[in-house]
Amino acid sequence: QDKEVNIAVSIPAADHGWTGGVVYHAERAAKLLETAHPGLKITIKTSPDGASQANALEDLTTQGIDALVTLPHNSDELTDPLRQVKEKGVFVTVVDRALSDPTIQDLYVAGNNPELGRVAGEYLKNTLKTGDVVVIRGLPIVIDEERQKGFDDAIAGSGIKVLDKQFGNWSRDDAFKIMQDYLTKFPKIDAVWCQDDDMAVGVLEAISQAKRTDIKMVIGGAGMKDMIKRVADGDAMTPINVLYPPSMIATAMELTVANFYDQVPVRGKYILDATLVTKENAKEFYFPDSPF
Amino acid sequence: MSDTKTITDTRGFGRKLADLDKTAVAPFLALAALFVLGALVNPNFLSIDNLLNVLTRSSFIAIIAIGATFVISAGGLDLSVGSMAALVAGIMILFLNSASIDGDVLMLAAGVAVAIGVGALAGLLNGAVITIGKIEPFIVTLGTMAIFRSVTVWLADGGSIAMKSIAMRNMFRPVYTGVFLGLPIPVWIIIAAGLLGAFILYKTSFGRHVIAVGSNEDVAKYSGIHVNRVRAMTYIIQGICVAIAVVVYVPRLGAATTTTGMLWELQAITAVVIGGTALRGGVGRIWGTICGAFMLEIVGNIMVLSNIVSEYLIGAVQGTIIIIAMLVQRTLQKKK
Amino acid sequence: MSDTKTITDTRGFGRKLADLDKTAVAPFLALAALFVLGALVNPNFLSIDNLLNVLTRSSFIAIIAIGATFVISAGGLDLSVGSMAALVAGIMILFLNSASIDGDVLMLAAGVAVAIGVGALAGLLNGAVITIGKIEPFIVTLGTMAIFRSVTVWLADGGSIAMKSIAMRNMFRPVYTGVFLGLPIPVWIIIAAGLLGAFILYKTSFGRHVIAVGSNEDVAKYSGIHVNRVRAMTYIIQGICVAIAVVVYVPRLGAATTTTGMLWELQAITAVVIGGTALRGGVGRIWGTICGAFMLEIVGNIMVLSNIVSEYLIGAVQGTIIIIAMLVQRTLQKKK
Amino acid sequence: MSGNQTTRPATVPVLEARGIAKAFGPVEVLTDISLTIMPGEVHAIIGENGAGKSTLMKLLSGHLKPTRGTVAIDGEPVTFAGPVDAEHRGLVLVHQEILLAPDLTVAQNIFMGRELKRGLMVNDREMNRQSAEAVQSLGADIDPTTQISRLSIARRQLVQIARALQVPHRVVIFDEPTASLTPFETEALLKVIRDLRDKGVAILYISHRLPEVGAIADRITVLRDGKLVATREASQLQPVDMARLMVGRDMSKLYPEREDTASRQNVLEVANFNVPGYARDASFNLRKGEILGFAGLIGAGRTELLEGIVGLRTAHGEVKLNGKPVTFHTVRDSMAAGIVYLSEDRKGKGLLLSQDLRTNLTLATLEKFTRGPLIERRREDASLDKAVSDFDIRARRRDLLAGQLSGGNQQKLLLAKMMLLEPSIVIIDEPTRGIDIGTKEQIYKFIADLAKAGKSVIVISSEMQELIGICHRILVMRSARIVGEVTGDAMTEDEIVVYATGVKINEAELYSAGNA
Ligand SMILES: Nc1ncnc2c1ncn2[C@@H]1O[C@H](COP(=O)(O)OP(=O)(O)OP(=O)(O)O)[C@@H](O)[C@H]1O
Ligand SMILES: Nc1ncnc2c1ncn2[C@@H]1O[C@H](COP(=O)(O)OP(=O)(O)OP(=O)(O)O)[C@@H](O)[C@H]1O
Ligand SMILES: [Mg+2]
Ligand SMILES: [Mg+2]
Repeated sequence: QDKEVNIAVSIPAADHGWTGGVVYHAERAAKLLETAHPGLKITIKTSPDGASQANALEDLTTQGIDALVTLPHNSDELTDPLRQVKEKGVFVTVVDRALSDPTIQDLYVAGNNPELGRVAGEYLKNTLKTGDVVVIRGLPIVIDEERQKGFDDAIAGSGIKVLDKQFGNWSRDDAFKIMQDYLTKFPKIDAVWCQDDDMAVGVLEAISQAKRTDIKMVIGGAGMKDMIKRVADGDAMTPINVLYPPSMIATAMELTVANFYDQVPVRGKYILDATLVTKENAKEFYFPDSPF
Repeated sequence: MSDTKTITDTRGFGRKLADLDKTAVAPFLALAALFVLGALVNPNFLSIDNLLNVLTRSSFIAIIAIGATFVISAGGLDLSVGSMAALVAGIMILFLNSASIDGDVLMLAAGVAVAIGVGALAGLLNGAVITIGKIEPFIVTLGTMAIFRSVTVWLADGGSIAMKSIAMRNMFRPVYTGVFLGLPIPVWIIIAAGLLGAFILYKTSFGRHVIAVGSNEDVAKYSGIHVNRVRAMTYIIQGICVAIAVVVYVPRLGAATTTTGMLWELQAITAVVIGGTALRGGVGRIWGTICGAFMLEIVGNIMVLSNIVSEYLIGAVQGTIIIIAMLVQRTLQKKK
Repeated sequence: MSDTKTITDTRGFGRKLADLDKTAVAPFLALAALFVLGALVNPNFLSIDNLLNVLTRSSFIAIIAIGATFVISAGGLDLSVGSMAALVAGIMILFLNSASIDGDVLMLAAGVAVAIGVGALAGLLNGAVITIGKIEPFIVTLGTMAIFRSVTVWLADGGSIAMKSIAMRNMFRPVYTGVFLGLPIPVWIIIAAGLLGAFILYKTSFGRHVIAVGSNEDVAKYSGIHVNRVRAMTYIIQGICVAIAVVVYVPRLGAATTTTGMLWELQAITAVVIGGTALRGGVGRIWGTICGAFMLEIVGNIMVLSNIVSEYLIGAVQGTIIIIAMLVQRTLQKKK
Repeated sequence: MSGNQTTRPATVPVLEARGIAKAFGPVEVLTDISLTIMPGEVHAIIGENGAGKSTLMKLLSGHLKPTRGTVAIDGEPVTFAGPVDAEHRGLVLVHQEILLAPDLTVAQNIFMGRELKRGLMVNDREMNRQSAEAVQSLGADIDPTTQISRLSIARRQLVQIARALQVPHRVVIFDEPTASLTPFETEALLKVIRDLRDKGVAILYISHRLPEVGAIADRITVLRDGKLVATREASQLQPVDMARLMVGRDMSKLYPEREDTASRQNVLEVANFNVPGYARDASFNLRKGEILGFAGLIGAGRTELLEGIVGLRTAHGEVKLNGKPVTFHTVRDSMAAGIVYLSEDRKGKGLLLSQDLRTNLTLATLEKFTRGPLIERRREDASLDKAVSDFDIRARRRDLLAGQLSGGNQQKLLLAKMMLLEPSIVIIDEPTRGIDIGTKEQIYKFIADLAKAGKSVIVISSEMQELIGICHRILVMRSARIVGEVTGDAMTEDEIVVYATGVKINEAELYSAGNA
């Protein structure tokens, strides 16, 4: 058990709620895994953007590592830098965002972005049947695009009509503003879909301030603890949530460590469900100590 | 000689009025142009509710930008205000959550005091490093911007810092949502901060010193003004303004997150410049600044209310409108 | 009389030599201090591989900052460089993907030409609005920053723009990864850009005019210098530098995304200021700027190599180091 | 004096003003000026501060556009597109204020916009060489690679003149070129001007030093309140006549009767005072009621020594005020102790050019105009009214910016500003630089009155005549040291010059002649 293994973890910096959760779970998992395996050394590095993540990858490999677990900012940008890591003989685990060249990744732990959009869309289609929906997107990046596409596909041909889409930059404040303006612009809105729970917080506040009663529900995503709690409490405005747990980084780290310490080689693709959280199962996904 | 003087004096007065008109009024005319644009884009734009929403939303930037007017008039610059807002909000909420004082009202009052104290200290830090270290404000405040942001993230453990007590939250919320004499409380706070800022800048000797330092540091020094002290003081005022903005901000969502205050520095500086204050210092226009902050928020509002542009291109339209607004303002100023 | 002169003159000369030393050398001494810090933090830091990696990486900011040295020396400011880089990269890749010319080499050459053309045009846009519209560069380039970013997002349809042809990608990659005479190609490009920049700024009359405009615009105007033309030209040079940086950047990551170049403007300005160029204009130090860009990248590298601070606090440490580096530099400069 | 009017050929005037007028807003500052300047003549323009001399020069050189009337060159009416256009036609103006780029070197400024090139590159070596020569021909020795910001005002003035003369020219307009020069440099400049004239160049020359005008001019035009009073042959005008035409009354004597107001009591004692780099081991006393002069050549360190004493520069040494040792860490300290210093650099350090008169006047004494935290605008305005009449500040409008005042009136405003501090010791650096003769008389009287009222005054001046005229005692500085003291009958120019240069007067004359 005292085999020496160096694992590097490269993730985005904590620039909004969800990435903050990723950093939290990575650091927690690192501590647990290191205590479990005395020879194991895990280095976590965060980067604010794709280019600096490429830098961090270079720096980490220079130090000599056995495995890399990474949640890339952007798969298009980081495919080449990861290929170089791979060429040095490092075991590469990719989380959440699949590379454009899948041969590079030994292990892929996938959060399923299109699925997150699809599950939310399906729910709206099935519960509302018809209705006017406004959407608050995140930032114009690939994840956002995938979620949006999943959503659009799910509601295609149904009675759900999207009135408007705007970017809320994964920020509560921006989502608050946009929602206020939506409320001014549209006399009747049936539901709101936000791509992220952080933004849903702002949306709910804007609605409650305007005292509008036409909005039946706000669907968020990612499973932030406050939102899960609302679901569990049976808040009518937030009947469901769609899981997209930042803890997927911990899962990936555990699997990667297992590859070195357990006898079974771990390879391939692990797809996490975009689980639909309802009042019934919400308790299972509520972690009051998590920062996200 | 003396009769020449009398004649020219009255004439001079008329001209002065005209001058004053053009430079001070220009931002307000640009604002009026935005109103027309907004009304064309969506009739709802002119509804009282919408305008009050926008005005209320502009309060953070407006209040921060009042502080920035001081800093910039004195020839400085502060890029750290956004991060500082996040930090002050975070510490204020952590303090409120500590529930160390009995009685929610007292606790809230203490929280506000803590916020203002932290803001003033953060401002002092900026001011001290800039004046004692003699380093460009750009570099110092870019550095403290990173520092304040990261300390906030660290305090929040990468997530967010939310007010725990529901009771306190409900008591605090009216600071953002409340209405007094038909106007939202934040609007009253803008007015109060504007009046106080204008009073300090235009009517007190400290304000005169700020303008003197910004227009020629040597002259200020030779006139016996403590240049460093004045300069540091403007950063402290900036810090206090940030704290006031935070006191309006926190009750809105009851939390500080890692994105709180992101890019506020650019918005505040833009508001100041659009309001007619020159970045090189020596001029300060408090009311223009407030008007500038309002303009920025209106541009965003018009974008959401309009249906014309793809959401991808909104930034481009927004950027263009701001440049055009500035162009309109400059053209009006020049026509003397 | 004559002996008085000799005395003062020699004093003047000695002083001047010392001045030159101190101001020009200060950034390099600060860099040396960072080297010591790096070596203490991690012995791997001083490995040739690591240093070359860092040097190579600093090439984008270094090249952009050379352009920014021109803009800032002339008393201007360009906040749009980051977005401009994203736009130029996006258009360049879209052009390469169009495969409209036979032969990959030709196509690549054409791609580079397109990049430089787009960069120059974007710079011209900034320069024209600033000089003709007489608007503060801060506002104009903040506006074009939003515009360029948004157009990139729109071109990328909210996602990213990647080079399609694997063959072309492989052919292009050595521009970033290749080594020539022991030094990576990007380092050669920095050297070339630095030499050219220094030549233009120090040895041509255009360079002289840039400094003159930044030092005192009125004097420049009375001296028959076409102030607007010079100023606009600095923005065009900035655009071309951005394009060159993109030519080095694209082969590295093979894609332009909506976040490409985010915050590069702040880094470029920081590199310029740390390098000894004053933000008020009238001074320009090309080699100092390059040294500044290298310092920024080293600070980031040290952060990754060290294991001391929590990830959340890295920004704070980074900000502090930059302020301290600047302080070291200023102290060295002042010790005359 | 000059006596070569005969060399002036009767041809067409090279430059001519035909009924030109200029108004700023509603205020007309120049009315119907007609003037001819012939090739090979030195035409002097004199007038009180604010009479409109600089404005007229700016009209003639394309910096301003006339509201009425035309400018003609060689008899042809012209409209200048701007100053550069005028330069292309051979008209150059040496501005009254310093217009140089502070971050560039002497040579870079002299050749700005007209850089000499070798291939693609600027030819710095050649430009430096020519600049050194150009400056040397003006009697100065300035390293051409020095940054302008490191030069004293006087040296900047010389660079500015050198710069103008480097442009191919047919008409050179000098707007108070000698205001900040010492007699040495003045003499060298006058020699240069004579040479130019002999080459057929037309010269327009403005100065408030009337003897100098008499010495150099062929014709003299007098302006008063924006109107042309007279144009005369110089030989027909003595300085007293000039003064009368300018001021409109008789100017019998310039200096007030010297009264022995100096008491025995020392108010200020300075010992072993050092300002690193500028002044070494300075020791002197100032008595109550005394007017003490500081003479010396440019760069002698007078300004720096006194700036060091009042706390404006890092310095060390003993200073005793009324017998008690004091240390002034900042100017505020010395102001509080009743010492004020008026800078020689009124544009750079004296006044906020972009602010109005009121703001400038009260800047150093705001606490006197506040009640609680509030500035009382009305008291400020009253104070401005008083200053305008006490100091005879000629501002045609009260809302002018300080930068829009004529040069002399700026000096008066600065004086008024510092006097509000009610000091007991006043240090005035170059008090009458650029001041007209009528006002000079007022300032001298003002200084004498201060002394009479028991205050002490230190006057730093490069005009030896004025020091001799008003001071009780004169200290002379050379290369950072106080090298001599002259009092009573020994206060003559010759004596001062001996100390100031360290050589006998005839040698000095030799030097300045050989240099030009
Ligand atoms: N830009 C301006 N706007 C308004 N008034 C001006 C402006 N420039 C000059 N003046 C006024 O024009 C008048 C003439 O000024 P000018 O500078 O020509 O005087 P001057 O004869 O050169 O005086 P001095 O001997 O003090 O230099 C003054 O009353 C001055 O205040
Ligand atoms: N030889 C020199 N080389 C460079 N700079 C010089 C030289 N001599 C003097 N200076 C500059 O000139 C200034 C000091 O001269 P300044 O003329 O002000 O002294 P001063 O005796 O007060 O002169 P003034 O006679 O004008 O009152 C300083 O700023 C100094 O940098
Ligand atoms: Mg004048
Ligand atoms: Mg002096």
